Amino acid sequence: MIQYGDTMILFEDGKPKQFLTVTQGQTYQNKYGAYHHYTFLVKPGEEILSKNGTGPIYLMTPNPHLITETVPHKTQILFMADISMIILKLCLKPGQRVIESGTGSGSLSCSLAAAVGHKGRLFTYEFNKERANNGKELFAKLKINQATCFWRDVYANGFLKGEDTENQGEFPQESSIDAIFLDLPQPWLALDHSKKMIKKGGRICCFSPCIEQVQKTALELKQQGWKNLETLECLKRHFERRVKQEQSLFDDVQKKVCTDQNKRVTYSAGINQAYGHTGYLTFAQYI
Amino acid sequence: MIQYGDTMILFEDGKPKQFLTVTQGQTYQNKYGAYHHYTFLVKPGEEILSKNGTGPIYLMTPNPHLITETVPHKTQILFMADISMIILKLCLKPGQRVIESGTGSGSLSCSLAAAVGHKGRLFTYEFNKERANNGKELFAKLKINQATCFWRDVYANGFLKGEDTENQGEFPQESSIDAIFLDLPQPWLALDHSKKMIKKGGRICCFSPCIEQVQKTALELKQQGWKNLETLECLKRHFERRVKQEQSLFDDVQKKVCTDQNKRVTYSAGINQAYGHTGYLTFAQYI
Amino acid sequence: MEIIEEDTWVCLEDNRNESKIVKVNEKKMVGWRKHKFDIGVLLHKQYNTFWKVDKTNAVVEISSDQFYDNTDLDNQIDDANIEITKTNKDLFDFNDSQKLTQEEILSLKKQKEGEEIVDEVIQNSKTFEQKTEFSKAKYLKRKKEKYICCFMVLKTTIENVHKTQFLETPQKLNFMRVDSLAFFMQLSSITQNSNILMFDNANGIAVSAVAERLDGEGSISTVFWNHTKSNLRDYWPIQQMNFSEEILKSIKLIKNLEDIEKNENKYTHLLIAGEFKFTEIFEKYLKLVAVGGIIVVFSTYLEKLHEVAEQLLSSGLCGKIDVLDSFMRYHQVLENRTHPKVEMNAFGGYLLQTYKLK
Amino acid sequence: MEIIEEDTWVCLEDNRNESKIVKVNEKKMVGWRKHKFDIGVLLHKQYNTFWKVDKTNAVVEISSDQFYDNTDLDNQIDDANIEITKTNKDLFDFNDSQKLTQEEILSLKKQKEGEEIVDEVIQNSKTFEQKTEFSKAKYLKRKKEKYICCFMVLKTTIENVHKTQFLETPQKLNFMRVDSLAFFMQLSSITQNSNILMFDNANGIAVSAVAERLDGEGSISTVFWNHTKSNLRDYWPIQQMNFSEEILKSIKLIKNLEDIEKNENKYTHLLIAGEFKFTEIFEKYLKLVAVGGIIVVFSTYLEKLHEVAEQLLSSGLCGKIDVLDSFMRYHQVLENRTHPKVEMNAFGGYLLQTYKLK
Repeated sequence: MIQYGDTMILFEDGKPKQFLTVTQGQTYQNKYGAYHHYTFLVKPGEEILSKNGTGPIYLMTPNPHLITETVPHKTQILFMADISMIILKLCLKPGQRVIESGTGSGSLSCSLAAAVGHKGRLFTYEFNKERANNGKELFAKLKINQATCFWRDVYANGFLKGEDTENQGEFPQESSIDAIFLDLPQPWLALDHSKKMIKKGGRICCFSPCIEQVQKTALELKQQGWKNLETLECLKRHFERRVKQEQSLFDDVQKKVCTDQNKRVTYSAGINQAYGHTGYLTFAQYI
Repeated sequence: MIQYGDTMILFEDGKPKQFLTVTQGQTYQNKYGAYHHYTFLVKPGEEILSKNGTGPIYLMTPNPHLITETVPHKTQILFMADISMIILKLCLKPGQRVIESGTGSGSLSCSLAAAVGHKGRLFTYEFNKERANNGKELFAKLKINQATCFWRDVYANGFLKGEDTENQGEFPQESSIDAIFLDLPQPWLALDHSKKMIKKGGRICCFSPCIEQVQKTALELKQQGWKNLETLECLKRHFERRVKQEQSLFDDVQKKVCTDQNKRVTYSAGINQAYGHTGYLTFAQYI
Repeated sequence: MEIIEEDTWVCLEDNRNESKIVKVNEKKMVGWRKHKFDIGVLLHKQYNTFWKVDKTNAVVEISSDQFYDNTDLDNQIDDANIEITKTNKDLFDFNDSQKLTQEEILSLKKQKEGEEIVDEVIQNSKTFEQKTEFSKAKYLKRKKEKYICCFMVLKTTIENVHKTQFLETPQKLNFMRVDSLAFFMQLSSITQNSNILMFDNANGIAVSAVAERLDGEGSISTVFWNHTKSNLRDYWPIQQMNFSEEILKSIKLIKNLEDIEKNENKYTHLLIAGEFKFTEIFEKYLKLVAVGGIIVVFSTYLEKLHEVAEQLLSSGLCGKIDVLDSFMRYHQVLENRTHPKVEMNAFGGYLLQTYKLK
Repeated sequence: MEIIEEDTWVCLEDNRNESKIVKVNEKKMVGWRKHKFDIGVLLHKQYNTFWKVDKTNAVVEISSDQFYDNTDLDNQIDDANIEITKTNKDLFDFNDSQKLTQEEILSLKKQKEGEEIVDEVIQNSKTFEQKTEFSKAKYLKRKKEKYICCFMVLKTTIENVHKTQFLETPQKLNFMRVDSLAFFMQLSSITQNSNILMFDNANGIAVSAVAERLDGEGSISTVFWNHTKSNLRDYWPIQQMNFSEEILKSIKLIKNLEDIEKNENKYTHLLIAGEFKFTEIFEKYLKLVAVGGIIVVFSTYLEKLHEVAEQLLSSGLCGKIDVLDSFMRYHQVLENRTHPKVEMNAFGGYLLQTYKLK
């Protein structure tokens, strides 16, 4: 049952729309009308109607996939296709310890945290103070206790506990990390620091939009002795149903002969608009 | 009707297999038996049976698409996807004059020649003597009279009539060419020569497998003042029909309840093996 | 040098990499990009020249340098939020703070040339100077695209006729992406003296491509879906290609379906571009295709080609049936910023090809 | 440092970038790459170590440098015929002319180590010296792959368990490419205390991935197609993952379909990986899914997911239905030779995801 204080994902018109923290005394308003928050104390996913009985909305339990679709973002974020590959190819599993930099919108962070579970740890570093704070708030709101967000320039200061007193919480130890993910403009500048943190056998992934970044990263990875390099790109495409009126060519000419009148057929059609590129993922292992 | 001396494309097991020049007194032999060439004097595409009445084969009129699928090649050749894009985006049409280098297997040459038609001209240059001769033979055999093949190092000698006395036939004039296609290891070394040949408004296309080649080509094109640069890649994928036995999950458990017994359904399935890369096509216009 | 003649269709390609196809006549007013200008100015001028719409909406010739200075055709930066800087600190201030009001800009438009407006807008941006070099370039590009209207004049080609329509309303071309059109042509292998039966409901883009290749030496009998009573010239791609009388004569518009069967010789090609009930076409007309003839079908829907494949297979009349689609992507090639373009059309349609062997 | 224990499955990755998954026991003979060797040598050794099969078929430890010297994992040159040289003159002599006969090489194999054989083969190549630097590197790579058998020992992971099987017989995984498996997991969003109903006929690769994520904290009721009488341990991915007893206990193999309906609570997930008659599953079991529950279906065939989408839509019980596929390609990143890999698996399968809302 949903409780006051829970942050849920609001589904409107069948799609995830926004985070919503259920709060005593409040009202949610949309084009269908008003919804008292006390009507939200139902099971996640149950239909909730507005005061005037229209516009069903739903409050869903936040999960990694929904968070990615809902999280507010000012800059480009990592989407489902890249996130899926990162988690699978970093071989994440419950109980592991993971580093991420930068935190960005927190979209990937939530998926990483879910993959290592409540027994694992996510240490995520963000250069931009506003975004670092966003990250902290997001984790608190969604009760992702295994994630810690640091405000830090990792090129300069790496991942270990340092002088910067702003950062609270447990820092990771050297050679204790199972996997590292870098989404930085110049990932090669953070590889030295990464090597210090990674366990033997651990894996790294660097995300970069441009091939020149990939080339520099790969070169630096090789020089530092990382092994088993792989670079890939992964794009997703969506399909929709399209209803067609199947009309015979001959109907038009001789108005009388009409074989399958008004026959409606549905086809699978590709949705033409898609991301042609997000970035390249470069994986390596520390042996 | 097919005549003695015609070079046709032999279809075996429903697929193009090889070129075959119909010759008086000869016999073609395959796993189904022997076929006298005099039985080949039928309409193109008509069923031809072996002496023992089995293994239908077909002799098809060579066309650009079939030539690409049939031409013998020792090195990588340009395939249908790239060829299609080259012809469309170079805006080739009947009567135009086109330059190609290198000739390679002649696979693209035949398509270029078909696009400019018998009123047009194709000048194709090949560095390797053996391949230049192959090209000449191919054009003769397939009666592609609008194509001339030269044995030439175009980096050093360009496209104009020069000192090399080996090369026969009409050479192209300066500023007379509508379109140029370069499939060379270092296309940027042939751009100066290309600029000399191209008409105002004419187009060029460079094919390169590696992105570094594309980068060098693009830089040189810009420096030389070519305009409207575009780089693209195009891959094709094939589908096949797959017949499935649709079995109910419940058949297995309670052997008696069997809804659609032996229902056979065909689905479209993708053929997994495909070329993930051939090369990048870079287009530019000379304004 | 070829000159633009009266009544000729030309392609205008602008500094946003968009295009428009217009017919050039004396005193012909054209509306584009919120401007209305007299395209008649282009009469008797050369192709591949450059033009600008000035503040009085007059069309004046400019140099190629002036044009390319206001465009980004060769770079085509599309990496909306991709930056390589040492830090990404600045990214948060991505939105422009402009001191000029909308009204001020509107009144500027009447008084000044586009280049001058861009200068003023930049001078009144509170954030321009703090931007990275790359952000500045992108900002400038966007402002130039917005306030400066210039274009080059090109001959119409299948490629730019297709592109112009596809950008605006791809559904009018049945979502037939440029590579599918290219494949359609290559798989059809049109040669001289082909005798072609076509079904095209993509407003005639495929018919135009085939007709151009045929160059008047052969014939095309074509059926337009739901347009059986129209005149050939009503189909804009065919008009826009400026075909010669010879080529136009080679295209026979079928108004009465019975005429299809009255053809003297068998058809060398049966080509279908777009959505019809394919099965009824093959049921009725497959028999009219000559032995060795080529069959090509384009569709947005794989299921429909699957159905055709089943039908042709069970007819026993056709050779290997190929069904294919393609993946096509443009790339941005810039120093240190090379990557596939973010904007992509992910579905180009499907093609079926086979040969009639009996 | 973790040690390889008795009865543990490990992944051997060799110098051709191929892999094999084996169970380590004392004196356990394994056949691979025409060698037969005792894998028991690995017992009580560390993971991420390197090994070579020598001429006597003994497995001996080597250094990481020795291993990577004989492999090309980090380069993975696949550009069969791509060369950037000033000319392409040499391309024609691409085939090797080898002075050694097959018999001589065979007898060498018994007397010498792989590295020595590679040396001899190169010395007896008539064309090696004329090759370009790049061709030499490729030639060397191929010969090393052929004559030297070395591998590293890795822990098994969902990724390498999948990869090993997929390379050999993808149909056993219903052609579920690695990205489809990754999408399947992300779309399923498994969390603690999930109560999952699964249908997996892909030999349990999806069940393994789900079970690993669940980590014993929740339950999976799984139906294997046509394998209703088998034991859970008969499914190799589940075995190979070396799951703890806790995890194994969370997987309940449904042997009697009626047990599906006997579950006390409603299911939080209904996940299908591979070919079943989907419609009958939803007809019968959709009602067992809790409100807010997640439904994910993987199939090789788009048409089948289309059918499911129609069914779920008309049931009125589900939210937005997403149907998607993906494009995935590996890239070669080498100085002056960067390009997408030529070898590609072009179809990874299709996925459907939706939420139950009533």
